Amino acid sequence: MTKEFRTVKTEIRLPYELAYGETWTRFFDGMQEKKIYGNTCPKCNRVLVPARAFCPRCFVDMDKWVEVSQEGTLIAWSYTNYKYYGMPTEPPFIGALIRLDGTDVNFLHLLGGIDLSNFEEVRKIVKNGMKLKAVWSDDRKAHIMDIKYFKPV
Amino acid sequence: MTKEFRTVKTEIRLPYELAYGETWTRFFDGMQEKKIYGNTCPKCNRVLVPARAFCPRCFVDMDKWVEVSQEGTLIAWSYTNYKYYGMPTEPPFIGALIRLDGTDVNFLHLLGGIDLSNFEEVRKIVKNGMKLKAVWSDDRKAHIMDIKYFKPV
Amino acid sequence: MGRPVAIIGVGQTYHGRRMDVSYPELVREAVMAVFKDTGLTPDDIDGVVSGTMPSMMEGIALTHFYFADAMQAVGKPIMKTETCGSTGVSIAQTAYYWVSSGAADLVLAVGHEKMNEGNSQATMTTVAEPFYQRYFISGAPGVFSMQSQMWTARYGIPEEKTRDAAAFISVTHHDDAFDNPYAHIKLKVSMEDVKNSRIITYPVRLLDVCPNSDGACAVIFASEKMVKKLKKKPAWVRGVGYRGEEYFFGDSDKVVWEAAIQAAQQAYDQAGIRNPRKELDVAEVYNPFTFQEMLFYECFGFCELGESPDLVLKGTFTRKGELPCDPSGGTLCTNPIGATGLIRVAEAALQVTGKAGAHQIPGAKLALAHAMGGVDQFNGIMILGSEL
Amino acid sequence: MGRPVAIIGVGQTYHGRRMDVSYPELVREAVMAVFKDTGLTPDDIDGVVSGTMPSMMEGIALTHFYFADAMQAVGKPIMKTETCGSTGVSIAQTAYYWVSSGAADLVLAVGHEKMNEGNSQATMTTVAEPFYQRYFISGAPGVFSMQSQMWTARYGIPEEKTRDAAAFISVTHHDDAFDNPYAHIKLKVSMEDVKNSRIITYPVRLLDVCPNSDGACAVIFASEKMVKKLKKKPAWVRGVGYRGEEYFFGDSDKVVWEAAIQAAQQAYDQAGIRNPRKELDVAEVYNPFTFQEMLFYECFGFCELGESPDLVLKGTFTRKGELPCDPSGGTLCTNPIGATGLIRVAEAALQVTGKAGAHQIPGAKLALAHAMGGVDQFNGIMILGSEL
Ligand SMILES: [Zn+2]
Ligand SMILES: [Zn+2]
Repeated sequence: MTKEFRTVKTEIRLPYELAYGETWTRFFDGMQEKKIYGNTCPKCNRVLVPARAFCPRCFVDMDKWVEVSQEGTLIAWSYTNYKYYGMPTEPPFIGALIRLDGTDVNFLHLLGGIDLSNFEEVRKIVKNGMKLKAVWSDDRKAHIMDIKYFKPV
Repeated sequence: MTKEFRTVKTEIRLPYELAYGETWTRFFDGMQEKKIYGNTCPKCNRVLVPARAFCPRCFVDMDKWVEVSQEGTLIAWSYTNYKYYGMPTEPPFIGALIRLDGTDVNFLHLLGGIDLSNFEEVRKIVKNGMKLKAVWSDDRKAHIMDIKYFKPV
Repeated sequence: MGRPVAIIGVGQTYHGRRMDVSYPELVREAVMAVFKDTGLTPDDIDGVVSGTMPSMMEGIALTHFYFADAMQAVGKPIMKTETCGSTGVSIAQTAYYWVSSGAADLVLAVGHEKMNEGNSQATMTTVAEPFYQRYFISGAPGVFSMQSQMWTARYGIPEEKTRDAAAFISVTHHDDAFDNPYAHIKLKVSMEDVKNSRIITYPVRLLDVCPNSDGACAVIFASEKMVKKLKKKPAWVRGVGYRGEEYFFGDSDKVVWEAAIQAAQQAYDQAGIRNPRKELDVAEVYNPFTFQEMLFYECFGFCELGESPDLVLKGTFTRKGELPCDPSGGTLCTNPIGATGLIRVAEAALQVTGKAGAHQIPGAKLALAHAMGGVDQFNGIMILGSEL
Repeated sequence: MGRPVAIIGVGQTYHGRRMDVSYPELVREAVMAVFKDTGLTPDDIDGVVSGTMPSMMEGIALTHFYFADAMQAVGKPIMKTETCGSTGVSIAQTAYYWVSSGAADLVLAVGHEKMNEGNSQATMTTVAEPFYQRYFISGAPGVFSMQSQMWTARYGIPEEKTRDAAAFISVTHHDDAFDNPYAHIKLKVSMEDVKNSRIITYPVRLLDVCPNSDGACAVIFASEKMVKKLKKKPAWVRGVGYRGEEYFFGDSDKVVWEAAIQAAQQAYDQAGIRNPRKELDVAEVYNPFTFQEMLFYECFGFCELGESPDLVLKGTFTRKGELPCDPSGGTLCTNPIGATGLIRVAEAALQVTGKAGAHQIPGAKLALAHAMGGVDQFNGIMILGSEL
C-alpha cells in the first residue's frame, strides 16, 4: 500500500431555480390532473411524450397537443436492489421503458404494483411486450412522480 | 414583462474527500506549528510559497524546504464589505497579495488587525508597500486560516 | 494558419432575465436565428461545438447532452468546451480548427448561459481547490479589484483619474447598449451615477460591474469552398490567440499581464498586425469590469502601459474615436458567461460584414474579439476581417 | 480528412486508488511520462487540450486552470473538453483537428480523473435535468442493464448464453489486465465467480462492471513534418468519428444504436475500412459493462446484429482470436473516466507501434479506439495505423 497523507473533506452545495417554460408547465399541469400530455410534430407526424416545444429531429415547433393513453407496452426494464444517490424511490424498484399506446417514442418511468421483494418471482411476471397502466399518486404536485408507477394490466 | 411559467427549485450537493499529497501535507503541518513553508526550485532558484511539489515554470521537482519569513510587503489589496457565498471571513475584510520576505512570488491572504468598519479610515492606513506580519489563530487545524490575517507591523 | 475559415452567420437571443423559456428553448432561439441569418438548415451542418461557463453554473453536468436537440446536433459529431469566461472564444477556436483542418466545411458553434437559474457566486466558489486559493479568489470582484488597485498603484495614476475614466467607460457603454437590440441592460447613467453607485469591492462600484444575464449565441464557421458556394458575405478568421497562466494567483504579474499580451500577440502575428490601434477598426474587448477594460487596452497594445485612462477620457475608444471598443455595450451590459465570448466574436463578425445595424462602425474591416477566463488566468483572441 | 497527424508518444499513470498524491501531482505523472517517452520538453509543445468527465466529479470547476502547472500549459494556448465518458476521445479529436489544421505542430492531450476523491453516483445525478429524466437515468447501471435486457430480448438470445458470454468477457479481460502494468484491477476470476457475484441491476453483476479509478493519460499529437523531423515511430490517425443522439432516452433505439453505428462508419469511411473484423488488428472498445461490449461489437460491424455472444464464446475477440478486443483489460479493469477514452487511444497507439509490451498483439498495424459518453448518448471513434 502506498503511503497516504492528509485529506480534506468538503462539499459543494449549489442552489438552482430552473424554468419549465410553457411546454413543460402545461405537461406538469397535466400530471396534476392525472393526464399524460404529448404533442405531434407537423413534419414527421410523430406523437412525442412528454410533450415538447419542438421536434428533436425536424426542429420545427410541435403542433397539436394530445392527451395520450395511460396504457402501454413494456419495451425494456431493469431491476435495481441497491441504494444509490439520487434514486427515484426506495429499492427494490424496476426502471421501465414504456411505449404508451398511440405514441411514437418510449416513456421512461417505473414498473410497480407487484411484489418486488423476490427477484426470481419478478422475473416470471415481467416480460417485454406486457401491457402496463399508470397508477397515480393521491398527493399530486405537478411532478413526474405524480405517476407512482405503471402496473401490469 | 414576458410571461413566466412554473419553475423548480433544486439543489446539487456533492461530497468530496481530496488528497493533499506529501507537499501540501507538510505545508499544512507547518501551519499548525505557526510556520510558513516554501521551497526552492533547483533550476530557476525561486523560493515559492506555499511550498510546491514542482516548479510551475521549470516543471522540475522542488528542492530545499525553507521556513519563510512571516513578514512581508503589501503588493495589492481589495476591500470587501458585502456578504457572498464562500467568503473567507465575515465582511468587512481585506484580501491581500503579500510578498513574504525572501520569497519570489506573492502570497494570498487577508489584511487585518486594524479597524475595518470605516472605509475612508482604512484607505488612509492601507498602502501598497507597507510592511505586514502574520497573526496566528490559537485554535489551529493545519488549515490556511490558521493564519488569521496579516497585520501592519 | 491552416486553411481559410470564415464566419458566415450569427444568431443571438434577446439577453436578460429569460425565465419565460426553459434552457433548451433559449438555446434553440439562438440556433434558429443563425439558420434564419444564413438560410442554411441543420442538415447542412457537419458538426457542433458548444459550451457553458463550467456546468456548475447550470446544475446539469452534460449540457451538450441536454441541448443536443435544441442545437439540432442529433446524428452529428459534437464537442463541448468549458473554459470559464473565455468559453465563447474557446468554442470559436475549436470550431475554427475543425473547419481549418479540412475535416468539416460547416461547423455550428453555440455558447449559452442562464445565470438567473443558478447562483454565480456559489459557482465561483467551485473554481479553485479548497486547500488555499478557494478562500481568497472565490469572490470575483475582489480579485479584479485587487488587480485594478495594483495597476493604478504601479503606474502612479491618480485615483481620481482612474475613477473618472472607469465611469466614462460605464457611461458610454450603457449608452451604446441602447443601439444593440440584444443587449441586457438598457439604462441611462451619468458619471455621477456611476461614481455614487454602491461600492462592491473598492474601487469597483455597482455600475462598474456586468449583470447576470440569460442568453445564447450561435455562429456558423465555413470553409472557403462553402463561402464561395453559398455566396455569403464572410468575416474571415485572420488570427487566433490563447494563453493561460500559472494556477497560483500570486505567481504571475496581473498588471503587465502576459496571458493577455501573448494571446493578442499570437493573433496579431497571424493577422500581420503591427499597430493595433491604427489597423483595427473596432474591438470587442471582454469587459466585465470597467477598470479591467483599460488594463486590456494596454496589454493589447492599443496604447502604452499606464496610458489608458488619459486616452479613455479623450474619447479614443468611443464609437466616434480612433479605435471604437465595445460598441455593442460589451460584457458590461450583457453577460451570459458561456455565451459572452462568442457574442464578442459574433459582434466582430457583424461589424466587418457591415451588419451591426444601429451600432455599426462605418467601414469597419478588421475587428478584434476577446474573452477572459478563470480568475485572471486565460485570455483568448480572435481577429476577423472583411478580406482574407 | 485534413493534413496528416500522428501520435508520437503516450504516458499513463499507474491507475487505481491514488490518494498518495494530490490531483495535480497525478496529472503531472502522466505528463512527465509522455515527455520521457518522446524525449520532448514542454517548450516543444504548441498547445494543450485537457478534460475530465464533467467537473462535478472533481468538485473543482476549472480543472484546466487547476492543472495548468501540472500540464506545463503556462504561456501556451489551452483548451478543455468535457463530454462525460467520451471525454478522452473528444480530447484526442480536438488535438487532432488542431494539428491537422496546420495551426500547431505538436499538441499535448491530457485526460484525468480522480474518482476516489468524488462520488461518482452523486455526480451521475447531475447528468440530466431534474424535471423528468434525472429520476430514471441517474443510476448508470440501471440504464445500461435496460439496454442489455432490450438487446437480448430483441434478438431472442437465450438468457443463459448472454450470461455466459458476458462472464467470458469478464474472465478474459481480468486475465488481460495482469499483462498491463498500468491497469487498476488485477484479479483472477472464474466464470463461476462472475456469475455468482452480487447483482447490481439485473442482469448486471459486480464483476460485469468497471471500477472507480484514479488515473491520468497524456498523448502527444504531431504533424507529418514533426514526425519526420523527430524520427519517432508514428501511430497515424486514419479516421475519426463521433455521433450524438437525442436528449430523451426513449426517443432513439439503443439496440440498433445509431450513435455507435454512425461514429464507426464515419471513421471507417475515412480509413477506407470495409470489413472491420478482417481489416482491424485490434480494438480498444470502451467497455464499462460486459454486456454492452457485445452490443458495441455488433454496432461496429465486428459481427452481425445478435451474433456477438456466439462469437465471444468461440474466442473471436480474445487476444489470440480473429479480432482481439481490449487486450489491455479495457475500461472493465481501469476506469478513471476523463482519462479512459484517451487510454483507449493510447493503447491503440502502443499496439500499432509495437510498444504494448506483454499485451502486444503481434504485428498489429490497424487499431480502433472507442469511448462512449452520456447516458447511452455519445460515441467517439479514432482509428490509428502504423502506415499513413
Ligand atoms: Zn418531427
Ligand atoms: Zn523553477
